[in-house]
Amino acid sequence: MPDALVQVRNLTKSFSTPAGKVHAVNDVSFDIPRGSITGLVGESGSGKTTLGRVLLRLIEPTGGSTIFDGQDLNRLDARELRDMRKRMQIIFQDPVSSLNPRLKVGAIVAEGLVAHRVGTRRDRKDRVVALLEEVGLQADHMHRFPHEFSGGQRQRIGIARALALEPEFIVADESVSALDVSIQAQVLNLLLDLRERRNLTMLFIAHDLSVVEYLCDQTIVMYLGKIAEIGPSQALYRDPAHPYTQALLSAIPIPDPARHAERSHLKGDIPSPLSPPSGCVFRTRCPMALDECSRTVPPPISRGSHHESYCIRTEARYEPTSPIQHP
Amino acid sequence: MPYYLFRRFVGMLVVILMVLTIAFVIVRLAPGDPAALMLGPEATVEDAAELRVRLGLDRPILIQYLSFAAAAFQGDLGTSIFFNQPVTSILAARAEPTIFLSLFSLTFALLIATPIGIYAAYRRGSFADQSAISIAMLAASVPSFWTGLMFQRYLATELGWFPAAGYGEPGADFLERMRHLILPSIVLGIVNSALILRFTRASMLDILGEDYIRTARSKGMGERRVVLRHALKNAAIPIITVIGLTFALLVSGAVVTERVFNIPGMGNLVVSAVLRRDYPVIQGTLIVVATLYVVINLITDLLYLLVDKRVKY
Amino acid sequence: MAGTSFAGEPKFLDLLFSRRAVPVALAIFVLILTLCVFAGFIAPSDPDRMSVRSRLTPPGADFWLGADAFGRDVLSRLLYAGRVSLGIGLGVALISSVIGIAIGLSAGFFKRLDGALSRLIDAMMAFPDILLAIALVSILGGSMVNVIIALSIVYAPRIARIVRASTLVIRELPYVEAARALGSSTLSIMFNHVLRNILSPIIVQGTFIFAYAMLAEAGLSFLGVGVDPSTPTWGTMINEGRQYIDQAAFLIFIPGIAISVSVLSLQLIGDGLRDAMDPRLAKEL
Amino acid sequence: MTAPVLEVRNLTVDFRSRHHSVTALRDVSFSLGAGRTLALVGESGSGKSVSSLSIMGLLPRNGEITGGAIVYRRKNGGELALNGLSQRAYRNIRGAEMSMIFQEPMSSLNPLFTVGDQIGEMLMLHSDLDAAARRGRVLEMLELVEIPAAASRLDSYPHELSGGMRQRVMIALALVCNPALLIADEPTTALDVTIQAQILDLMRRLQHELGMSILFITHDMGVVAEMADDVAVMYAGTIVESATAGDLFANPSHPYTRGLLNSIPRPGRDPGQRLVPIPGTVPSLSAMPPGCAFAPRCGWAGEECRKPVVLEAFHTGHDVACFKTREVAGNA
Amino acid sequence: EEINVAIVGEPDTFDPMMSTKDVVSIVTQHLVETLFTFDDTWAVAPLLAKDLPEISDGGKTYKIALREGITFHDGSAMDSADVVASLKRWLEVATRGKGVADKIDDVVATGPYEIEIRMNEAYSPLLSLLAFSNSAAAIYPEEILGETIDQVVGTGPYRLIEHVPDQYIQLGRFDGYVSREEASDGAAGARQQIADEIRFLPVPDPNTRVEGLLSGQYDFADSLPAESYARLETAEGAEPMLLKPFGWPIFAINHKAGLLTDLEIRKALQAALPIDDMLFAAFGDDNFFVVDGPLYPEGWAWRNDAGIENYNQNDQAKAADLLKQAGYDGTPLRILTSRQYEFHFKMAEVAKVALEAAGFKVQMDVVDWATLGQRRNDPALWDIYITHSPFLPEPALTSMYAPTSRLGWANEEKDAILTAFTTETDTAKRQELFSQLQGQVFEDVGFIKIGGFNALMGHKSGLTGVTPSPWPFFWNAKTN
Ligand SMILES: Nc1ncnc2c1ncn2[C@@H]1O[C@H](COP(=O)(O)OP(=O)(O)OP(=O)(O)O)[C@@H](O)[C@H]1O
Ligand SMILES: Nc1ncnc2c1ncn2[C@@H]1O[C@H](COP(=O)(O)OP(=O)(O)OP(=O)(O)O)[C@@H](O)[C@H]1O
Ligand SMILES: [Mg+2]
Ligand SMILES: [Mg+2]
Ligand code: NI
Repeated sequence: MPDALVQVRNLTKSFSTPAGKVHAVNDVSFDIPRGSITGLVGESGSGKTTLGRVLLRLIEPTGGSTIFDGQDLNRLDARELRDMRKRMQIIFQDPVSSLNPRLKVGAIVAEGLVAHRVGTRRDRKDRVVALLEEVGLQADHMHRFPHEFSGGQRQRIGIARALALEPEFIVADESVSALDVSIQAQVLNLLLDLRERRNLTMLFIAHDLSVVEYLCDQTIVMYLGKIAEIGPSQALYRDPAHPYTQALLSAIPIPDPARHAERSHLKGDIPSPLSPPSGCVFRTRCPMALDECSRTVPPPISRGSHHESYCIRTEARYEPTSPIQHP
Repeated sequence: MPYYLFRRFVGMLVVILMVLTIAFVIVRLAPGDPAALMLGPEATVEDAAELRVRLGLDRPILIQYLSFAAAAFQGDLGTSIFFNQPVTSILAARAEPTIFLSLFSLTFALLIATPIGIYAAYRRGSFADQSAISIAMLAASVPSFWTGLMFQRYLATELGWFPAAGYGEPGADFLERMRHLILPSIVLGIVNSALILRFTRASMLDILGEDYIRTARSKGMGERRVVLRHALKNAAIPIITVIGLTFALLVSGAVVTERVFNIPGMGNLVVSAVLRRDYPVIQGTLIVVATLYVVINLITDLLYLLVDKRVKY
Repeated sequence: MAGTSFAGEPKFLDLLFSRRAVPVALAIFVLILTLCVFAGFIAPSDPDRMSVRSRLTPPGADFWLGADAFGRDVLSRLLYAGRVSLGIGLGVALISSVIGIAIGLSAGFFKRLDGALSRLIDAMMAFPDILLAIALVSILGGSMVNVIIALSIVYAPRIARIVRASTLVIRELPYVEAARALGSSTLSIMFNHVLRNILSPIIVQGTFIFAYAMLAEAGLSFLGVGVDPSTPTWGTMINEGRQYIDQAAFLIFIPGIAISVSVLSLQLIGDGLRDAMDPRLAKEL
Repeated sequence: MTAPVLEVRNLTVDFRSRHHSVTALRDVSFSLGAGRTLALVGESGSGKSVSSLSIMGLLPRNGEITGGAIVYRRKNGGELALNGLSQRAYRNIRGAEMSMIFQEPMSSLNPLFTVGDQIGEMLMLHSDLDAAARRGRVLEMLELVEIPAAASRLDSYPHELSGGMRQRVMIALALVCNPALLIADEPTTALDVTIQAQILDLMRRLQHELGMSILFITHDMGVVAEMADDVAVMYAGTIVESATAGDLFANPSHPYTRGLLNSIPRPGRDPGQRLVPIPGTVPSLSAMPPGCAFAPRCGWAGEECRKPVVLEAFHTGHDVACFKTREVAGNA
Repeated sequence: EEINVAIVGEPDTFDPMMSTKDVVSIVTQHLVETLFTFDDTWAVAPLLAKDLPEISDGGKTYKIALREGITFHDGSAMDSADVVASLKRWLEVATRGKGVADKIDDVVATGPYEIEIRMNEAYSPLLSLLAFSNSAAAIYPEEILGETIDQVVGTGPYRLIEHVPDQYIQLGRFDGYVSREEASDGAAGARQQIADEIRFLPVPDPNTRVEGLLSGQYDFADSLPAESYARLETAEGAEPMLLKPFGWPIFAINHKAGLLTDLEIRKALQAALPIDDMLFAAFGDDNFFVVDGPLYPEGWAWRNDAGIENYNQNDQAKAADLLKQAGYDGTPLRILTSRQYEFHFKMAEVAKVALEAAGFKVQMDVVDWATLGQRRNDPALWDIYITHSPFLPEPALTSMYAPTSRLGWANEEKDAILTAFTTETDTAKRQELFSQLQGQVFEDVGFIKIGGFNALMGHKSGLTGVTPSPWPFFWNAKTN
């Protein structure tokens, strides 16, 4: 891929819990091209957040590496990592818990500047004002506390905080999931504006496939800690190769009574990450699984330019059986 | 589960070891020479030196600590300076009144406080609720010895309803001894009911705000059933643990109450021991009481596991 | 979708005062505090001045709150004693908070220390408070400073436990992660994010410890192992007054009421603070 | 159209607090026809849950119905005014004739009772079945809601089930007494899309089989389109538009409804085409603008919008609360 | 029938030789007996001895005949061997015994029921010492004697049945007891075993003793607070019992080290003390104290007026002058006291105020009694400690006169008087010598007697046969 800002290579993270080892992210590799937005979708518990965190080395990976602009993050020592933090940032899902309720908005936005001793107190104040205005807030908001804002405004504060250090790369973890649709659109537009203005590279984590399709250039579908499918959004949405992607897409309720989706029914729930199925992790819910699926871990199979599906049956397109007829 | 039990058990042993260490350190902080203390004012310097050797006080502190801890784990807590008897047997002789005093006052507190706490939570904001918490808070604000003195004076001496003090005459039978514990149990129970009432109310309030209570109501069941079947069972879990925690409160209260009512329990013993400078007894009481606390809390935690199926280990 | 109404969120003080008892308690406590702090100006006489012949005079024109067994003015003594009692309470609340915060933060923040520190906390908490205080005071000797030290040792683990528990929760919150992502140092995270946010539960707990310490001081004095008896405290006043329960019951009633009222108002204030700081209750109101 | 099972007329609900009281619902009216599904949509805080709780008689203690009427038509045909009904009388129909599914499948089941117990309890309250018969019926229900290995799940505790399973249990619980009216308050919001799809399918199937009427609450226009026969759109405590689903999606006539539909990213739309967000935020209940609550965010708003606005028929079966309806619709 | 007696604390031993504590005396006098005892007028009377001794050789030889047919609680008979062995142990281990040991050459059995004490100098207080129940010359069977005595076996009218520490000490009638024939007279004469059991209940808290007595739980309660007098008087079932006079509070002075080694300062101290106020504050009620200077109260043969003009001066101005003369440099005067006895503490509080008015800098060291017991042995730690004593039948039983006491009060003139006093046997001459000694106490400020005070005890209505005493006994007691 041309000019990848972030290269994720065989990234693995498992947590030891009293109940056993949780394989949250399992041998994941992909590239994020500079200046593009990559979407990461998957069901709850599929490892999206964990991937976002190990990728930034906010938690230590169990294996694999992230190469950021040519530098392997896992080789950096604590000081180098702190310096590197200026270049990559994260925005969180929950607009309530991601802002310290005891700090004023000004202090929240300026935190990164203070941590890296950027500028004088005055400079920082000016920067904060500029940032607030950039995300659509007002200068005098810096003297208020987070609880005096609405959800959408809080999310903007979080974005301003992330932008303060002028990062090149941002991980947005479910940054719009907690917002009402009318507000969500405002924030999505803001993110698009920012990308245009600042040439930001972004990893956008979401569980809402429509949002990802709308926003992202490239989409990654995750299932149980592994990538199921990755590809340019347009290609992936138009021509989903992995049965899981197909099922996901067909499960999206479409806001149009005239266009009832034809459902592909997935059986059961996502298995426990404590004991993922052997071979292809999706096979337990896959309507077209073969015996072989339990034996081989599927390799990436190309479906076009930069479009890969991790399914040995990628050629055999799954035709959904139409479920119940509506009156 | 067995692994969990094992881990908890090991954890408990570590805490008990810590308890021993703290008790050892506290008493070692005491100024003066324990040997001279044991021998009393008339002892000569040579006598004291000889005793130091006999007690092992001349050895390095670490060795002393190790042998102390080793002995303690075998149930030997040293010898009382004042009584010249093993601390364990002295404590054993004082256990009965303290145990029953604690049991009675806890029972009293539970009988009074839980129903009121539940009712108060159910009718929160009502006059009954406000009065219940006000009274509870007041009860927790009055020094318990003050209450004790008043009760002793007016209920025992003036009205003669209860024995004023003591633990029955020599040879008194069990019932007679217990009769002497009624009034102190009430005094001690008052403070505890205050705590348990507030705690019951609080956890009941939490539970009553839960989604599944709304589900229960949506089933069309009566309020009584909602509260007593669905809420109480859930509220009981935190209440069980708080009962374990009140043990320390009970013992603290027992120290004062036993003193007021001259009940020959461990609380009274420890105050006397302080006045007599009987350090081994102070140390022994600290260790025994703290160990009991640790064990009781382990038991309540395990009870918790039995009742609450959610807890994972 | 979680709805948060932002403009309608009640203000802290509104919440604090939403229970009618709280402002009253606060007023009473501040009054008591002021009277005691300015005892030097307010007290009608020297608290140590004796006129033995007027001993046990009941409250009246000469002695507003009566005279004690030495013929000392009870009101004056009450005020001066209050200074000590409140001082002990406050001292214990402050010192135990500082120690507790230090231990709790370290345990919550540094995994390596956590095991040992939380066992230490458990072990300290296993000793009943009065019992531990008695043992410590008997060994340190009974003076105001030693009583404060002993009670601080007793109560610090309680704070430490709360601090540790909250630290463990807060350090996992997204805003702490955000701070780490920004490259903030551990120390600045500890103070700016963790400590700032657990301050309110600590203040609440501190108020309660203030109250408990005053009760404990009285208990220690009652048992004869408290502050050295020539220093008047409310506890020693009750203890001295005990003997005159027949002739001069006011001698134990007056300091008893002083303690109870102070402790009660502190507890009410603590409750009020807690309610005001608990967002769940805030919603319910 | 059949006779409505449920009719809500001018329902007004206030919440008291020590200092002030707020009006959470203002003149809310809608009706639910027998065997139909009415979706109540709206953003967070618009009053969807308060409406459903008012119908169930489960408003929190500081909430009070201060106006309007809720009329429920019983299975036996009799009409029952639910507002002002005694708690005792309410108890007989709650669970038996109308029941409710909540948003949070995690916390809506009592953690200390088995699934079988909790469903069985419903039968104990509303039927004469003995223990064995109850168990049989519960098992039947679990199978009906497609819980695999239902027999072994009877004695499971809620924490042993996944979110989707729990929501199925909630549905079984709600339906075990064959209610005529099912209120589902965001039953799938907490679930993943694939699970949501399963549950929505299940509910539709059960409605066909059992024939109850459903009041379906959601904030997701997609789900509305999937599920609803009729739709009522709520904004800040009032209904701003109500119509059949087809009509509403085809001719959204209230500026808010239109804004809502425009701000949703739809699958398959042109890349790069920007969404059209609604500016501003929802007003808080304690600071409602006079007149139309949506006016401050509305591009069409004019002077008259400061006056109180009511829900009026725009055309048959399609009611809108807006002075500018015609302009808006014409602009479509 | 049993008698329940509330005492102030737990005796730390049942061997009265080993302790000078009052609780020990009170309990053990029922268990073990001495050769002599005191009658109602504090005159020495025979107990295990047949009669008063024959004193010969200028007061240096005491021949003591023993009663026959006395058995110990273990059933063995008492003979001279037991007595000799017991007395020898007394001389070795008991505080008071050790005090006279250097004057005694030997104790020998001169017959199965006769012994002789041979001394190297005359020492007139010896008989009183042998009669005293405090650090008592108790008689044990020879076999049980050792460094410590585990099982107390005596000849007393009661024997120990059970001891539950801090709970009770249960004594039962000793059936083998042989009482004296004479009529009861104080501790002397017949000892009747009316009660089947006597139980001593340690009740450290004075208020609890009062409440327990009033509620009928105790038949007798020792050492009650003066404040409860009125309540006891009006109460239905209980009566106060006043021991009048009981004893005298003392400010003991450190002559070995510190501030008060200077006579001027001692005099300043003496001048400054407001005795009236101290006593009034301490005892509250005129019923309970007398402001009385002489070392012995009204009615005692030892009473005299020597030196009492120095008593109760209450003159802080004079004290200030004296301090100035002495060149007092503001070194704090350390008063060591405890609250075990509330009146000690109260006197100290009042004294402190007056002393400060006179210009002293005062430091109060309020410690518990046990600590006080230790600290006072170290002259570096105190200037004054506060104590009290009952009026003892023999002045020489008060150790403070002796230069060897922990006060270390020594001056040539006084020491000469003291030696003369203890060797003199003639009563009239001894009284004269004592008045000289008393004069020294005031002039050289050896220690300070504050006054006289009474002790309050209480008993259930209907309890008879108990005489007020610092060491009340219950063998003649009867309840109905
Ligand atoms: N700190 C942790 N300790 C143990 N397990 C963890 C931890 N963090 C995450 N997990 C587990 O790892 C798996 C992946 O979690 P993750 O939060 O990355 O999922 P997600 O895709 O972000 O889900 P969601 O959509 O719910 O946010 C889950 O099973 C989760 O329980
Ligand atoms: N117990 C209560 N006390 C005071 N106000 C309340 C109470 N319950 C709800 N409200 C208010 O009533 C309004 C409507 O709330 P409701 O829960 O019905 O919203 P909703 O549409 O269900 O939102 P969501 O999508 O978040 O569930 C909100 O503004 C809310 O703040
Ligand atoms: Mg996540
Ligand atoms: Mg809702
Ligand atoms: Ni349909």
